[in-house]
Amino acid sequence: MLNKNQIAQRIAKEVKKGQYINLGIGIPTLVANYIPDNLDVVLQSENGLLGIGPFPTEDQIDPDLINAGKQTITMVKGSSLFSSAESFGMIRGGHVHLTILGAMEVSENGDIANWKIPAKMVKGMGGAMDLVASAENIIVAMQHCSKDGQSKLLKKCSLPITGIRCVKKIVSDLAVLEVLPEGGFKLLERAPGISVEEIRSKTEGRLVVEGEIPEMKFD
Amino acid sequence: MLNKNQIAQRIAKEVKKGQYINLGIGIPTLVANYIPDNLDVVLQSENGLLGIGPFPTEDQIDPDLINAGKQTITMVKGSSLFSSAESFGMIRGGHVHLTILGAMEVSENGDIANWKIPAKMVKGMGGAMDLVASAENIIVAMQHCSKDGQSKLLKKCSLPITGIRCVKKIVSDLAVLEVLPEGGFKLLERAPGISVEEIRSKTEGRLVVEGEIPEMKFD
Amino acid sequence: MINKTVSNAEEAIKDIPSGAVLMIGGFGLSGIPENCIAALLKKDINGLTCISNNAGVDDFGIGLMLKKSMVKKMISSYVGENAEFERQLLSGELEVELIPQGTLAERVRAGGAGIPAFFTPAGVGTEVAEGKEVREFDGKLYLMERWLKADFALVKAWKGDTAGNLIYKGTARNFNPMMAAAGKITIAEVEELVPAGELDPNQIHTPGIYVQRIFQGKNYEKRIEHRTIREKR
Amino acid sequence: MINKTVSNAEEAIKDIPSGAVLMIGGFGLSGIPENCIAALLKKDINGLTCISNNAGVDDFGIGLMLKKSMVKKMISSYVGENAEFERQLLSGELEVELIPQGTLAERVRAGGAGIPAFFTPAGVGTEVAEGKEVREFDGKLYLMERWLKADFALVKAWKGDTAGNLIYKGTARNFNPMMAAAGKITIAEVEELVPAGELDPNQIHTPGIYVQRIFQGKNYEKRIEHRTIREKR
Repeated sequence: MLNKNQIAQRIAKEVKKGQYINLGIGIPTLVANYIPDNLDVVLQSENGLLGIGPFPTEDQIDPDLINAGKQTITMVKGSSLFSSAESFGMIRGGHVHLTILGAMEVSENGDIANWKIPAKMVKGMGGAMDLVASAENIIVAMQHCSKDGQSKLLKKCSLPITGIRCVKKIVSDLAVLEVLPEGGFKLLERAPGISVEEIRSKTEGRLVVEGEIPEMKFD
Repeated sequence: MLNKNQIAQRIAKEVKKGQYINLGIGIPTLVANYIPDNLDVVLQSENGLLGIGPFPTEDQIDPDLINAGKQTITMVKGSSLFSSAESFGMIRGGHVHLTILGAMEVSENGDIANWKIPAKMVKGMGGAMDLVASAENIIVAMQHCSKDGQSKLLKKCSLPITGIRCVKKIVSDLAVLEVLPEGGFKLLERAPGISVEEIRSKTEGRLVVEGEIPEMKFD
Repeated sequence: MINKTVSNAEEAIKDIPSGAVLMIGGFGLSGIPENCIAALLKKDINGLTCISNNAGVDDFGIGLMLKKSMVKKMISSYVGENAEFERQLLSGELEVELIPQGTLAERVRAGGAGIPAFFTPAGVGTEVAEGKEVREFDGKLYLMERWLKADFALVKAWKGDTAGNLIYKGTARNFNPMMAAAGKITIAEVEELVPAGELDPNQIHTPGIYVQRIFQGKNYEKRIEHRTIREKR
Repeated sequence: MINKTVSNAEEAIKDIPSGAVLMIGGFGLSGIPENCIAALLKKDINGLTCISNNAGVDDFGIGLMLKKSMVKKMISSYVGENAEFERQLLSGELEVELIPQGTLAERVRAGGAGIPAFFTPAGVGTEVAEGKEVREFDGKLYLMERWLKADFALVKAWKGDTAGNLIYKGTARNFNPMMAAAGKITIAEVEELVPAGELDPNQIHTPGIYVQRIFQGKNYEKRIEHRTIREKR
């Protein structure tokens, strides 16, 4: 079973040279730690920055420079700053190549739920609905099951959804899966030591298994 | 009968303190010469400038600084530069208080025609359609009649129109007129030496004359 | 150019009445009009509608206005990090309209730019789409969204001049430029106010035409929500 | 950050084929991509659709492309000052779509920002409204207008960096920022190209994300259409 850092590390392998990427809060933020420098990717922060750098040192802290998770950050060379309207213009206009975000549930047709638990959590969707409706490639980082063992990869989401038919790939603590255009989770890789059978038993939605399923490799 | 400069001079009296104003090409451009400095007005150029200054001296000329008529200009203190989208956002959003532009024809309900003569002139509407559809106050500078003596203040425009029910006031070479909300040209002032009768004979649309009509005064 | 300077926050906000619709700039606690909010807290008004991406934290920003029960309705995209907010919402004291962040930004931009409605893909198929027109363009579904405007927009900039021109700093820009354009009366507070002519016209983020009142704020706290640092190497 | 530099205009435009839809920045002759246009003139292509506010003059800018009959269709707001243009139009050689300038700017902006359609009051009741949906919002009539996109956008900036970030100068900004965002492939030519990191992130007009290729142009003529001066006092 992968830990959060391993999920992030595995997702980092999906990143391609020169991409502009939006990383959600939580595990997705950790992905930045595993993207090789030579890929020259640019991280977008939807509150108005292209070119997120590492967290600041104590003497670099600037309250006027935060990411979408409200954490203090720095800028890399070649950064640009802009308004929220411009930022979501970029997102909606398809200029951001890849969005990586967390999910509470994903359905077998690619619907995602990650913003609301009725009568329990009412924080709001932030930029998630814009991101999932707009990005050409959406990868989800999530736990395969809830704490009480219920599958989160479902036939149909039970929670209010954030967007429809948008998730392309899922990296969970158990597996890497592709959401097929015709519906269904196609199993691509298993976490080390996890069997296809275990993944099948923990996936409520239609699981597609073709041929031998390799174990993930970490460098 | 007013000459072009006198029309501009008369229109300048309509300007109020602190207004943001868009001046069209031709006579409207001349209005700037007659606006007192202490009114603190700001002239907008729809190609991306607030704060048009006087024409440049020979050594101030900058090809990257032109007005909407493509003339070289300067900037006053407190100017700002922006894109065409921002500029028309300003116009459409009602932030520009006053638009002064020329017209070929105006109808008694305030329609204006100033962009096209079928099969003869096909230059395009430029920003005129946006301006007349958006500004809260539109004043037209025009000749009362065509060269062959036909009235240009009509019941209905004969040329393709630029905008509907938008003109609030007209300053022609013969008169100052208000376009009434219910339709009709209300005569406010006569050019020096021009009789009400002459204005009536040269106005095809409904002319409303109430009481004594004063002559325009020039300082 | 007309001088839009007022002496301080109290004077700037003195005519904001109960029931007004306000836009308040900022993202999280970054770029919020601290001085205006402090002045509002001293006024005896309520029933306000606040359009703001976030709702502050319990003891800072709009959170303080919520505590004083000045706010009737919040229009926001994300309102976590605020226990008092959650309490008022669950008890029904506070009305809340949650809007996708990009849609919020664009609706405010539309309000300032005279665009009464536009189409966006955000929220299609979700509860955000309820009651809204859905339309297909080039094979994809979109929702029609309306403009947002405000009686007063309260924005915070880094530098400003007496003509109302504004320059923001870092990610404190966020919603401020669109809100400046969408307020019937826009009040700008700046860290440094200079005479007209001292800012480079080519570097202005918000042209002065949008700003009706401007003043130099003081004692900026600029609270940090999540102080994250790394060790110096 | 990825380096988007190409060596010159010829390399930048080498894959623009006949029949392509181009956006070309500029207002009048100000802020036009002179180097790209010169390189296009050397290519044997035609059937182009050009989206540009103006069509140049007879012997400069897009006017030169018209003379070479490379253009099938112009989408513009104002095309005066161009005799060859008028001849081709009246003879039926050239297809022309005239659009109100603000609508053109907003349609291009919408193309870059993923807004497939929006409503504007410009053109209501005129021939521009023909075939378009008219809709009332808050008592006023508006037209629905669609986004515009291009296969290639050719823009001109003052300064740029290798990451594609652009800064324009004066009123040469005009349509360039929106076009930069609305091009599938955006080619930027700049008067001065600097390494990434040398431009102030707070002063960037066009973020590099929109720009696929950038090069330092040369021999800018910057022709003035109406040279107006006053006497020195």
